Amino acid sequence: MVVFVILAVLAIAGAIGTISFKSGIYSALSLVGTLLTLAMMYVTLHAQFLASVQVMVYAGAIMVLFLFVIMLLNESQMSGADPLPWVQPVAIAGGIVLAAALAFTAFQFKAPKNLETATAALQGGTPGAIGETLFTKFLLPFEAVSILLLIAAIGAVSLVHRQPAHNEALETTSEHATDNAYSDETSSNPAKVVA
Amino acid sequence: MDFNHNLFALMPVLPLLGWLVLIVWGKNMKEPTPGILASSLVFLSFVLAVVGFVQVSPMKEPLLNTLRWDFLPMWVSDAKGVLVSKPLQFGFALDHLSSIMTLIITGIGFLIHVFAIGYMHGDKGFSRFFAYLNFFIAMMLILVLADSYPVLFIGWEGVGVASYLLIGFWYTDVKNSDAARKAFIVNRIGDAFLMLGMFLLFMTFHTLNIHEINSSFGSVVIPNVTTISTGIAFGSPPLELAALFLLLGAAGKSAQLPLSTWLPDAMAGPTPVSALIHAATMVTAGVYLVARSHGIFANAPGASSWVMWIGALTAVYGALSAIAQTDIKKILAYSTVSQLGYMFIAVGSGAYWVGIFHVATHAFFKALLFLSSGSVIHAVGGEQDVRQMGGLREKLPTTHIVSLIGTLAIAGIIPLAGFFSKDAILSSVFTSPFGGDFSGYAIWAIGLIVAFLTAGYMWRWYSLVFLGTYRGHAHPHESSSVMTVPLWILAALSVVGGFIGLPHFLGKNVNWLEGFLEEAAPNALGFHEIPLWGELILIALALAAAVGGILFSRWIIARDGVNSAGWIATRFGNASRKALFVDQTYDIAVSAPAKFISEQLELADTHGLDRGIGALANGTAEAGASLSVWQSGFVRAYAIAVLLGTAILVGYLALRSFA
Amino acid sequence: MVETQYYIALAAILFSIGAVGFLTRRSAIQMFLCVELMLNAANLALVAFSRAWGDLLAQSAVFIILTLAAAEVAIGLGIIVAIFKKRPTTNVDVLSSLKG
Amino acid sequence: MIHLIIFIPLLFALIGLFLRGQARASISIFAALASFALTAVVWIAKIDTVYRTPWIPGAGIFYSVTFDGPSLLLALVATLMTSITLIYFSNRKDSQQAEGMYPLALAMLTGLLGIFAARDLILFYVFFEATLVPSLFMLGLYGRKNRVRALTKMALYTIFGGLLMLVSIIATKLYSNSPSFDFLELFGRTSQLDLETQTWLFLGFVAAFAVKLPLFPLHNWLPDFHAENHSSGVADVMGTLYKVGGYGLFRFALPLFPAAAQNLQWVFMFLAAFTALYGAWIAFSSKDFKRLLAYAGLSHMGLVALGMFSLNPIGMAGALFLLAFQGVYSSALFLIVGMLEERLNKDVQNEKTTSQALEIGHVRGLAASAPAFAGVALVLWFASIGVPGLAGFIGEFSVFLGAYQANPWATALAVSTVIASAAFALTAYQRTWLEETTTTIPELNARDWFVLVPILAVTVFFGVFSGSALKLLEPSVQAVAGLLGGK
Repeated sequence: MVVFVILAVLAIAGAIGTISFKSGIYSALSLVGTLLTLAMMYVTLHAQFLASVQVMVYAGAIMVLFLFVIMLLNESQMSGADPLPWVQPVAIAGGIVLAAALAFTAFQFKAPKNLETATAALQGGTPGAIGETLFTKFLLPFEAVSILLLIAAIGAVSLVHRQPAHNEALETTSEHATDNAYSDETSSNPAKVVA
Repeated sequence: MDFNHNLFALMPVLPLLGWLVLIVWGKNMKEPTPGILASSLVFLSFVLAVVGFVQVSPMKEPLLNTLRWDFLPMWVSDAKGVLVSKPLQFGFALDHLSSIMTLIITGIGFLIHVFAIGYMHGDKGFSRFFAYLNFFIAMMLILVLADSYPVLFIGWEGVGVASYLLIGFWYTDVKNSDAARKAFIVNRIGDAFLMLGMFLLFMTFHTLNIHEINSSFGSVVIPNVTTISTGIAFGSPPLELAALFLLLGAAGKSAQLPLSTWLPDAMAGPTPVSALIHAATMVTAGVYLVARSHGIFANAPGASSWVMWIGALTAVYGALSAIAQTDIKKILAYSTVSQLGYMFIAVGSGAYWVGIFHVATHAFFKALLFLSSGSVIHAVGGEQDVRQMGGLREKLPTTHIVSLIGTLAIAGIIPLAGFFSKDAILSSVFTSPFGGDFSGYAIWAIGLIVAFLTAGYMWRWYSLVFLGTYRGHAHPHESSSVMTVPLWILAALSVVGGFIGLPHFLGKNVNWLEGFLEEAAPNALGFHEIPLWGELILIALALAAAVGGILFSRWIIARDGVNSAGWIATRFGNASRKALFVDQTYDIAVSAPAKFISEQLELADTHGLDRGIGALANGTAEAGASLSVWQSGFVRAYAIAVLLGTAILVGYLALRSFA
Repeated sequence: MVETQYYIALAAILFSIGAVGFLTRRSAIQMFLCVELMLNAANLALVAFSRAWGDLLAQSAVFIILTLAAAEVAIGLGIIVAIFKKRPTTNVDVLSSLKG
Repeated sequence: MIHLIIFIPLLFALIGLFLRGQARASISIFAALASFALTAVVWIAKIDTVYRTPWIPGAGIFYSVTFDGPSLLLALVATLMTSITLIYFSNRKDSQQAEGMYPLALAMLTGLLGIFAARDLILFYVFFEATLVPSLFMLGLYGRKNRVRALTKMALYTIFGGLLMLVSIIATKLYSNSPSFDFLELFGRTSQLDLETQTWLFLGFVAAFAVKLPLFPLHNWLPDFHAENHSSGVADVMGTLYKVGGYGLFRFALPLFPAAAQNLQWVFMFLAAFTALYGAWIAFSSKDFKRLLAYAGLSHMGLVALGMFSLNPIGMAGALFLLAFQGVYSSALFLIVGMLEERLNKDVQNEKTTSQALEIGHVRGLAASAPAFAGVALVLWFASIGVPGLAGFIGEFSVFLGAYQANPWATALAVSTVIASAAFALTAYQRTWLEETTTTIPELNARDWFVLVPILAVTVFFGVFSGSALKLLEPSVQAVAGLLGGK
């Protein structure tokens, strides 16, 4: 029970840090901290393989990507006044109400079985057990996810792909051309359009 | 299709063919050929009419044509209340009454066609005129030969259309077109009432076939005894109302009092038109309708007395307005209105044969008078004002003689047709079952006064046109033979015409017409007998009225001189010329407000309702706009909404489970 | 053994912190971080329930979610970079051309 | 066979889109004539098989179509008039600028034929709304100055009415828990419903049909629709054919809810009679010809509604007859106004700017220079005011005869329209054709005669030999009247 409390406090501290730090890097790093605490929690919840995956994939890969992008853009601090000043207090109030309500309903939850017998079936969340369920019950989602990753990769590439120099001109003109061509079409004589 | 049944049905087809031919190829026909073609076709119809007359006179039952087809949808519930479809057949029927009418129509029609060839000489629309005349004859024949009310209605409105076309023949003049339009609309008012009458008849008798309705009354009707198989008692309310509707319809067509303003304006048409349509045939359609539905009127005492009273009032109104007219044709027009009043008195009194008798004789002498005034107008180069005429006795000898015969005939002088028919009318109203205790004699008295007035204004018409010295500045010449021959024939008919309906005191069955119409238009029951000396007195009084009228008129003209400045200028003279201001009152009371309401409705509809709908539309538009402010474009604003939404929802769920 | 309710309560708290963070921060990337935080809170709850029901299904579901999160981050950052090319700012409020 | 008739026009409309000029004109005319010929074959061969296949089986919606009596008559008139109008339109000089009219008119023809053939309520609703779209396009693309206002007004009225009908269609199916929307299945069940629900469902249907008829309060879109339309009159003709409210009442609303119909009979009869009189009375003082003809049409539709709500077999047969043949002569009057405008060489280029259609009294005494034209116009005007011997009379007389049995007072009010219509028709005719000549116009040429002769032939033939058309209407009117227990 003590372990849980420590981890819980650490996680909440990390979360608050993510949202309160002004600069992007510090908030990203505090998020990494939170993720690691969660990984440890997974271990206490008999999900060792998941904990390791969390550490490797999430904390490792994704957060690195985040830091990389933050560095790349190194956007300056938020300048200018906040156009929606009233958002801050309302958000906090909303968050508190939401947390309280959710926590409250959480405590209504009656455990279907006592924990000991339940955890026995988990075999400690070892990769073997996870792998077995993944490749039997979750076969279709597993395959679908692989395709999803492929699409994500292509998407990311096409989004930020910078055209080579020479068709810079083409791109701008063509874009311009299509715009006003469409505009003349409609305004002059709708009849022509239908006929 | 056997021949002798359908021959008579050919009568309307011939003139219709003539109309079609003249309309399509009339343009490239030289001057007289359209006239000759039209007249010959009408003559052929006349021959058919004579053949039909010979064929049908021995028969008791009407002769039905066999070539029929479905015309109107009609459902009747049979005994068990099951709706069975029995569409109304388009078919004709010839019986004694309609054969007489066909003779009059085609006979007089033919004479007027011949006269018109001369009269319309040199007119640009020569072929168009004869096309319309033929169309009119065809429609009038359909009206007379119809065997059911809707088919009669085809002829009824058809002649309305023909009179619209002919009155407005010289359409380039606004006055003529307006007169034509007015005639058609007033006729349409009458037609509307006639339609209502037909619907009520269908509601009570479940059939619109004329002979079925008439026969359903049974020939012998004893007053206030239910004898009608359809359970319609003598004088029961639906019957009275239907008869009233028919009366109003007839009044519309025969220019009786409530709807009489269109006939004088109809004089805007060429004179042969006035002679044929507005004297001899069309205007008598109303009388024919009442005579044809004798079953209904014989069993509707209230309505019949209404018919008599309307006839009497119109007769007086017509006579009074005819006295001071200055236009040669207007005098005759008001005289026609008055004579039609006489005919309504006759058919109202229940003696339907007398009505038809007067229709026949009136057709002769009124057509004669109109045609002679036509030849006078033709002679003096289109001048129609009586005050510019006079002294035409020497210059137009034949027209003068025939006009004299016509004037004496209409006045009712002893040997001529007018005397016999007018006397028959007066005696029939005197002894009419519908006369009640007082109105019969009152109407008789009015009739006598009108006889006096008729003689008066006709003599004024005759003397202003033919006696004294010629006041006009044209050089009148006698009309060509093509115009005078019909005049002579009509004059002969006016003289001989009276002998088909001799009065009773000369012998029991000497009156041919009454016997002939015994089945087709039987008299209503309950005419009281008057002794022989009573009849003689009535005849003497009638004759005295006629002669008195002529003498009085001669005395007035001698006193005030031919252009009779004297009493014409008085208030009475002015009122008479303006036809007792009936026309003006109608304009003020009916057409002006109707036009005003129509304009207001139009404004209200185009703008009023529009703005209302417009307001509704803008209302919704504004509501939409006010909502769009919320779309501020700030992502975070949307996120807040999502957050608050979930917070509230989860909070509610938590509380619910708790409470 | 710690009861499942506590884990769920913790997940709820983390989730609402993430939500608040998403709303207060004005930089696109930081908002994205908060989204990741909320996602992980959900994962935590899933794993807690997996233990409660003794069923590995939930854990494998979390496994799938992880890969999903990875894809999402890739695309999300791609978009942020693409927008950055157009207008050199990641301030969300400035990017409000889609107005009502 | 029936689908050929319904969908040929649409098919050729699409083909026509790819063609230009004379090719498109001839293709469109061929399509209209083809569907007319096929309909005539169906009439002669008396094919009245009901063709029924599931369309959306889940929701119980079937594609069931058939051409029985009244729908066949209306379909014949619709196809005939469309082909005549397209032939007329190809003769006009300005048909190059408004070439879109051909496909739009054909699309509308398909919609109309669909309306007449549909037996399934949802299919009927689909065609009912689908026909609106091309008519809005015609108004929007080729209308006059403030055509957009007229367009939105018409669209709002029709769609609002249509939605109410859709609600009651669905409610009918639910309440009567019949397996499908097919009329024959609903037909037996709905009459058992209690009066209260029947009335609400009935009102839903009547709302849509009252807009389409139109009846008094919902008629406001009609004058603007006709006044703002293209001067050639093609859109007006299609608009006149699209007045299917009366048919809808007869086919769906009355037989499905007999008790409600009888209960509300006197309300709608007075409303219909008032509409007839109101239309005729306003027509008397309308300023321009298109608006005058719109109000005349409104008056005719008032009479059709009177006939339908009389629930009397004669009245209903008369209403259907009037509905069918007013499509012939009223549209012909629109064409004549179109010819007049073309002859008075209203320059078509600034079509969009001329706010006014041809004013009455603007030109006078045209008969002097074009007597034949004046004659044809007079015959059509007489047909429109119901002079016997022409097709208008049969319909009007039977409507009045039937309605009088049901409600004499409403009919008396309606009969006065006979007088009002004579007044406005002759005044308008006189103002333009008679009186002293102000302008001369060229006489009708061979092409105009080619368009007008069939119309005149139909008007005169069915005015006298109306038996064949009545035979068509008899069976279904007998069935519906039997159900309604018409007096």
